[in-house]
Amino acid sequence: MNKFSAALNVHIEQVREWGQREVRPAGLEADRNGAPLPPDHPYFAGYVDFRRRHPGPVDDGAVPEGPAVRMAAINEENAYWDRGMGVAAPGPGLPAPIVAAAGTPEQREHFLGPFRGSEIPRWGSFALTEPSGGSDTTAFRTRATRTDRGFLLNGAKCFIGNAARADWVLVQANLDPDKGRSGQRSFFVERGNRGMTGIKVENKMGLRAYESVSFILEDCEVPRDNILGGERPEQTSRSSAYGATMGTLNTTRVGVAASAVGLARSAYDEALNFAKQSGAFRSIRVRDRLEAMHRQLRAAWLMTLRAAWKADSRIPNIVDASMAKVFAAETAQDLASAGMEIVGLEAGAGHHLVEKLFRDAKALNIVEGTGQIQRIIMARHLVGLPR
Amino acid sequence: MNKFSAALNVHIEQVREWGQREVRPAGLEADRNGAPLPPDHPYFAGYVDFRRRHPGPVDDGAVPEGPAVRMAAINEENAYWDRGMGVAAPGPGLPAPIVAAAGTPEQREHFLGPFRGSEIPRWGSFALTEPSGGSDTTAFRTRATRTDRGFLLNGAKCFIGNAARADWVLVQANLDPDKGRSGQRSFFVERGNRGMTGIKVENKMGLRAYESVSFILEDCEVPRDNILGGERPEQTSRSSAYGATMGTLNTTRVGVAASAVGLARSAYDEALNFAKQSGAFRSIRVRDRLEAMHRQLRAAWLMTLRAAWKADSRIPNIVDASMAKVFAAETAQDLASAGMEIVGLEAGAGHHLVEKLFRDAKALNIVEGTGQIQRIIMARHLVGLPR
Amino acid sequence: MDFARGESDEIIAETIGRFAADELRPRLREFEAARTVGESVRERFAALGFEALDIAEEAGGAGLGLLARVRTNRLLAEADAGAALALDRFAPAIYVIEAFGGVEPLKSLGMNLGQSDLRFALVTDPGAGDVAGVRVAGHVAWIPAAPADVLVGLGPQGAWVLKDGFAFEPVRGAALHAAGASAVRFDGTPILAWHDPMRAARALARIRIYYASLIWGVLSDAAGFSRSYALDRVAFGKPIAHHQALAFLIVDMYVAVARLGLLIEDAAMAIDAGEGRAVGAAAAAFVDAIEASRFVGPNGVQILGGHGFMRDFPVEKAMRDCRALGLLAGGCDSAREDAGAGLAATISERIAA
Amino acid sequence: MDFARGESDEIIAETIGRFAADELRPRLREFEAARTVGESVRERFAALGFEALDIAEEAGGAGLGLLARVRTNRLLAEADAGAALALDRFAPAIYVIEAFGGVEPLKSLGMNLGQSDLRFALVTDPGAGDVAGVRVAGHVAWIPAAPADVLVGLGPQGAWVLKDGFAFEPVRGAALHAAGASAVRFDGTPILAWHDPMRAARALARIRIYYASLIWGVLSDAAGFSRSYALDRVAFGKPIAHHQALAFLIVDMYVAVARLGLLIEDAAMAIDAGEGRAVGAAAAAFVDAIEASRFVGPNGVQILGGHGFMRDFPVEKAMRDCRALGLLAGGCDSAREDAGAGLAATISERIAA
Repeated sequence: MNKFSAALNVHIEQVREWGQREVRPAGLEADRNGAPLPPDHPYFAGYVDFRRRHPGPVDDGAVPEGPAVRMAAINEENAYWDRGMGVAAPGPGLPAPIVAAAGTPEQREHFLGPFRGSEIPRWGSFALTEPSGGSDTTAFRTRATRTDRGFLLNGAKCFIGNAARADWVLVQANLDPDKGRSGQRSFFVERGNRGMTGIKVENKMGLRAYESVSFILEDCEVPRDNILGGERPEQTSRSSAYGATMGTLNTTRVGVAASAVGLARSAYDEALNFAKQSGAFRSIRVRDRLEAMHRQLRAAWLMTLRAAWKADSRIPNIVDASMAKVFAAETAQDLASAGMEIVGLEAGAGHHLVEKLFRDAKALNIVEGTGQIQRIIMARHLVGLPR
Repeated sequence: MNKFSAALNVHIEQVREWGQREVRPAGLEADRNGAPLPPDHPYFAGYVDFRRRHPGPVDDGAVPEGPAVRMAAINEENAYWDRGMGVAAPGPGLPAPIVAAAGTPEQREHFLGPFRGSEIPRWGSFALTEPSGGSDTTAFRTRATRTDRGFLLNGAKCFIGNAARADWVLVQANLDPDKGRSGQRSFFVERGNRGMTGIKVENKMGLRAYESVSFILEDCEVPRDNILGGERPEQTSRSSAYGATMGTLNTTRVGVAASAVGLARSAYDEALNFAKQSGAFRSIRVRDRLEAMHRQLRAAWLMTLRAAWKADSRIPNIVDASMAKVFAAETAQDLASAGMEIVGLEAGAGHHLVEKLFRDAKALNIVEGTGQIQRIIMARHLVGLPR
Repeated sequence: MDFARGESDEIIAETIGRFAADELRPRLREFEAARTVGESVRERFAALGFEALDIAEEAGGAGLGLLARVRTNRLLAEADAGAALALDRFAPAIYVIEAFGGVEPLKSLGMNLGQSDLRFALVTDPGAGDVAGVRVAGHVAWIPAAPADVLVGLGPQGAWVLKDGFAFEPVRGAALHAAGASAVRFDGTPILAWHDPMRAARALARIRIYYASLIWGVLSDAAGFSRSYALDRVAFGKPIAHHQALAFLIVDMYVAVARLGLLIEDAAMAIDAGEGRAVGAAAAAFVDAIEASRFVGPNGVQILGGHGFMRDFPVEKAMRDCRALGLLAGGCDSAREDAGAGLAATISERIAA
Repeated sequence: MDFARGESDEIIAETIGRFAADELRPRLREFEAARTVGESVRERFAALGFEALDIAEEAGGAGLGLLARVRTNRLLAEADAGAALALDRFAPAIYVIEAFGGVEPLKSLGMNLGQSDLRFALVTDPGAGDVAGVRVAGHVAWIPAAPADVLVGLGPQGAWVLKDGFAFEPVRGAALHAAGASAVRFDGTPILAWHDPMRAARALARIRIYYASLIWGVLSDAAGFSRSYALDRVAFGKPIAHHQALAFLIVDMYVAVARLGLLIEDAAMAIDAGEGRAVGAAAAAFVDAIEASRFVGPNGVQILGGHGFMRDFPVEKAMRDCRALGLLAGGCDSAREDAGAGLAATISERIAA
């Protein structure tokens, strides 16, 4: 079941080869340093080169799998080698589809254009979360006010990926607080804007390979052209289609689920490898633990693939996507923890990969909607839980 | 830790001897019959005789343990032999302390008196639960209305223990619905009252040794003297002390917790015994399962004893009592289920005690406040969860 | 991606689903009391033509494979797992005979699978594996079956088939009463016997998936029924399903059932495709079914509160049925052993590629 | 009933609690970065007089027993488990020496326990148990300790004491950094050595309870800290602790910590009383500590969401510390083995009488 096409496997094989040779050592280096690799680290130039040579299966007509399944397959393999380096990868990142869907033609050209075919590493960034609220977007306090020349942003953001090295950060702020959540708009804050201050790279338990940044917006001035979609965005057919799709199909959570599966698979392989080399595999207890790990891993991957396949098949997948997200994230955590136990004192010494995975894994049940939020989403659909 | 005094152990030993010889066989007989033993079954006369000869440690000044700990110790041992027979035991039962605390002197004499020194089995019964609501007492719909001669009760009750054989049932009904919950009063409905109709002994999964009865109250007339505490109850020092105590100290839940521990211990003993006799004890997997069972059992018993000890020491024990209740009930369920697995096909055949315990155990996480309700009680105290 | 179901899958699902809802579910307690579904129900089911759904065509079946069977089993068990067993006169015993290539020899012995009153039963016999002609003897405390005409014994080393020399004795049974409940004593000379651990393992894999799929159905119903109940039942001013903690429990039960279903279908496909991982995957799915039973079974009752404890509702039966099904096929621990034994080869295996 | 605490218990608890809150907790990350609590903190703790709290009086300790020690450990570990280890220069190594009656021989070898710069460390050596004079050699990947003066090795068969012939090499360490983190290589001739499996088991029981009580403290803090956070943090119009599902999670974490504490104190009392069940009870409590860690550790982080993942809050450290503590004393599986081995005698034992 669920075997990939030969064409997709070619791409996966490229990611694997690159991951083993470059991504994992770079991720370990960043973890040892306790800080992300600097933007001018040769890894990033190498990454840009790799992606130019191997653009991946996203636009490859030869791959029969749909886009969500392709994305899941690539994410899983990437995260197997290092989840943190995956987030640190140069590119417009998370906001890319948002800008592509909701940006004006000029914005798409101005903000996404430089990434196309760029030979040097560039980053984009998306700033949503605030210290006062993670899941509850109604609690967000960042405000935008109109000025003669554009907008003034005031507020604070935290846990923002790659924000300190990005060419621009797409910042969510409320332009019309009276309207509540629907007053929220997005603004491009370009690098060097002096209103973006107090930039601090957070000291995290794990996933130290990418910057999680907090910053303050203090009368941060952005030009009028920097509001996403323009002052009065047209309901373009493209953006409304995007919105309609988002109502019943979700691929973002599936992508995170796939990454969690990759991390979990890595922990499983480390534990099994250690058990076999140390002879612990002969212990019934160790084998039973590995069996439970393998089973949970398999279930997580099947859930993820089914959620992706449904998205590609235009079958509503909201429950599937949330289920895959929370289950895969818990799987990553459980398997890394069980892996610590199997590897034992070698893991305690802090040099073994499984110890890093143990610190990395926890984040996956927090980002992109915590386990609690995913359950709320599922409960809305399964029992009509009121908001 | 937590060894009992020699004096209390004498009482426990009497219960054990009686339990092994009489209670367990009677419980099995009832289960096989799929129905409670009839009130004139010799077991009940024997029980009355046993209690006359061995009144238990409740009023025994020679036992140094406090009343809650004594009760827990005896409940645990009773339930070890058969939880259902414990509920089926003749006596005023659950309403006894309520009547003793809140009844008028005449009511105490009239309704409790016949039980004192009675040589024939008699039962009392307490009717609170309704088909429309278990935990939510505000949803109770049974109404009492005043008449010239007393009160008319209308409504329906379910899961009422021993109600079909009781001399009287103390029925909860609302005399003043405008006042909400505080309009609730209790009424003695005596045997043979023709307004108590549709009496049905429920067909249960387990605990078949006692009657769980549903009935309808249809213009059920009770005399004026049958309202508990009289028409306008005085706040007697005794009843207000009872009420004040109930606010911070709880022993009812501790008593159920102790019964759950007794049932769980029985399941553990059955499983261990089978494992040793069959040779399965040599299996690491079976031994690990027994270890987890034993550990959970021990923790449940220590929780129960601590909650009882706090009650006796007048230390607020609401959280402890709820914790013991839910944890011990879950322990009974878990251990009976694990016991099924260890006993295997012999359990599947339906003749082994552990199979009966598996059916009996589930009720303990439902009666006297479900696991959910206990967690709500604990959450109120731990995080101030609003009602 | 093989998540899609074909048109014939849909037709089978619809037909079986309707039969289960109309013929089985309403008579749940009646079958339980009678300890049989009765001949007329059996005949109506046989008339649907799905009796030998997954048995190879050369053996007289429809040859639709195990995947079709697990989906069918799930639907039948959602109505009544005991009835599902009662309706399958081949029981999983036929998998043993098929694995050892025994359908032809059966015919040569005058047994025709098409014979509608010919019933098979399966027991576990650790000693199975000698060649034909050697007496076998033993006692099995319980199988969820009424007396059968052919008794098949399976052990890790091999299997045997008895036509005589065994006796069924009725027992109370903990659950699955519609299928009957018997202790079996055997002491006879097999008409067929094989020694072949590999084939024995393959037969056991199908048997485990067969029972796991019944558990899947039972748990699917327990989760679904208790969810519906929680939407109807009001406490503290709203449906109990809208109290967040219970909503999360319902979600987690749903996830446990979904997880189990994915593992079962995955293993069934691996068996149908003859993949090397099939034996391990089937054992793992059976373990998962038992673990899911521990969680979903009792919580189905819990959500109904006192009502759940009464036989007026099906959740208490579900709790007993899933627990009892997990005792079959050699039980949990031997499955865990077999699932673990296959792991040495899994390192750096791309999990889904 | 022994649930009551005496007056001296209360005084110890108050003193230790104040020290932990004032001296340890605020400097959590400082100790972690420095990989030591530093001499001045160590001296202030020694000045409180609880250093050798549970060591027998004849050996120069206060002789208050293991129960007092576990309560102390819990309070210290609520602030910082690594610091708790750093403050105990006897580490659990002294239990080995005590179990084998080695305090007198130590003195005769010129080692005085009162010597404030004499530090002990403990390693697990499966080969321990030969008599004195035979060389021992091995390598242990990690212990949460800075270099020590005396190295004690313990295995199932016995134990040894090395004064020379061992080397500490600093390693990163996964957690407990305030205590230091070292790999240890030993190759030398013990000054003392014993072969006695019974005594080895008794020493291991105290060691397990020692580490279990540190886990208890870590989890108690993780549960308590995240509960407070959940009361402060508002989402969707109310404290997140008032969302029912999170309230239930907080309750279940509280129960897990309470359960663990009861089992630890029960085992400590059994050890202090010399009961036969002590070895099994201690092993079981250690297993329980590990199982509770799996549940409470990650959920402490989860309740804080993104903040929990940051080193600005102590919950990520708690998750790492409890996980690392569970790797010590031979780990989970050997404890499970020892806990299970004692069960054969438990049937019809009156559980609490």
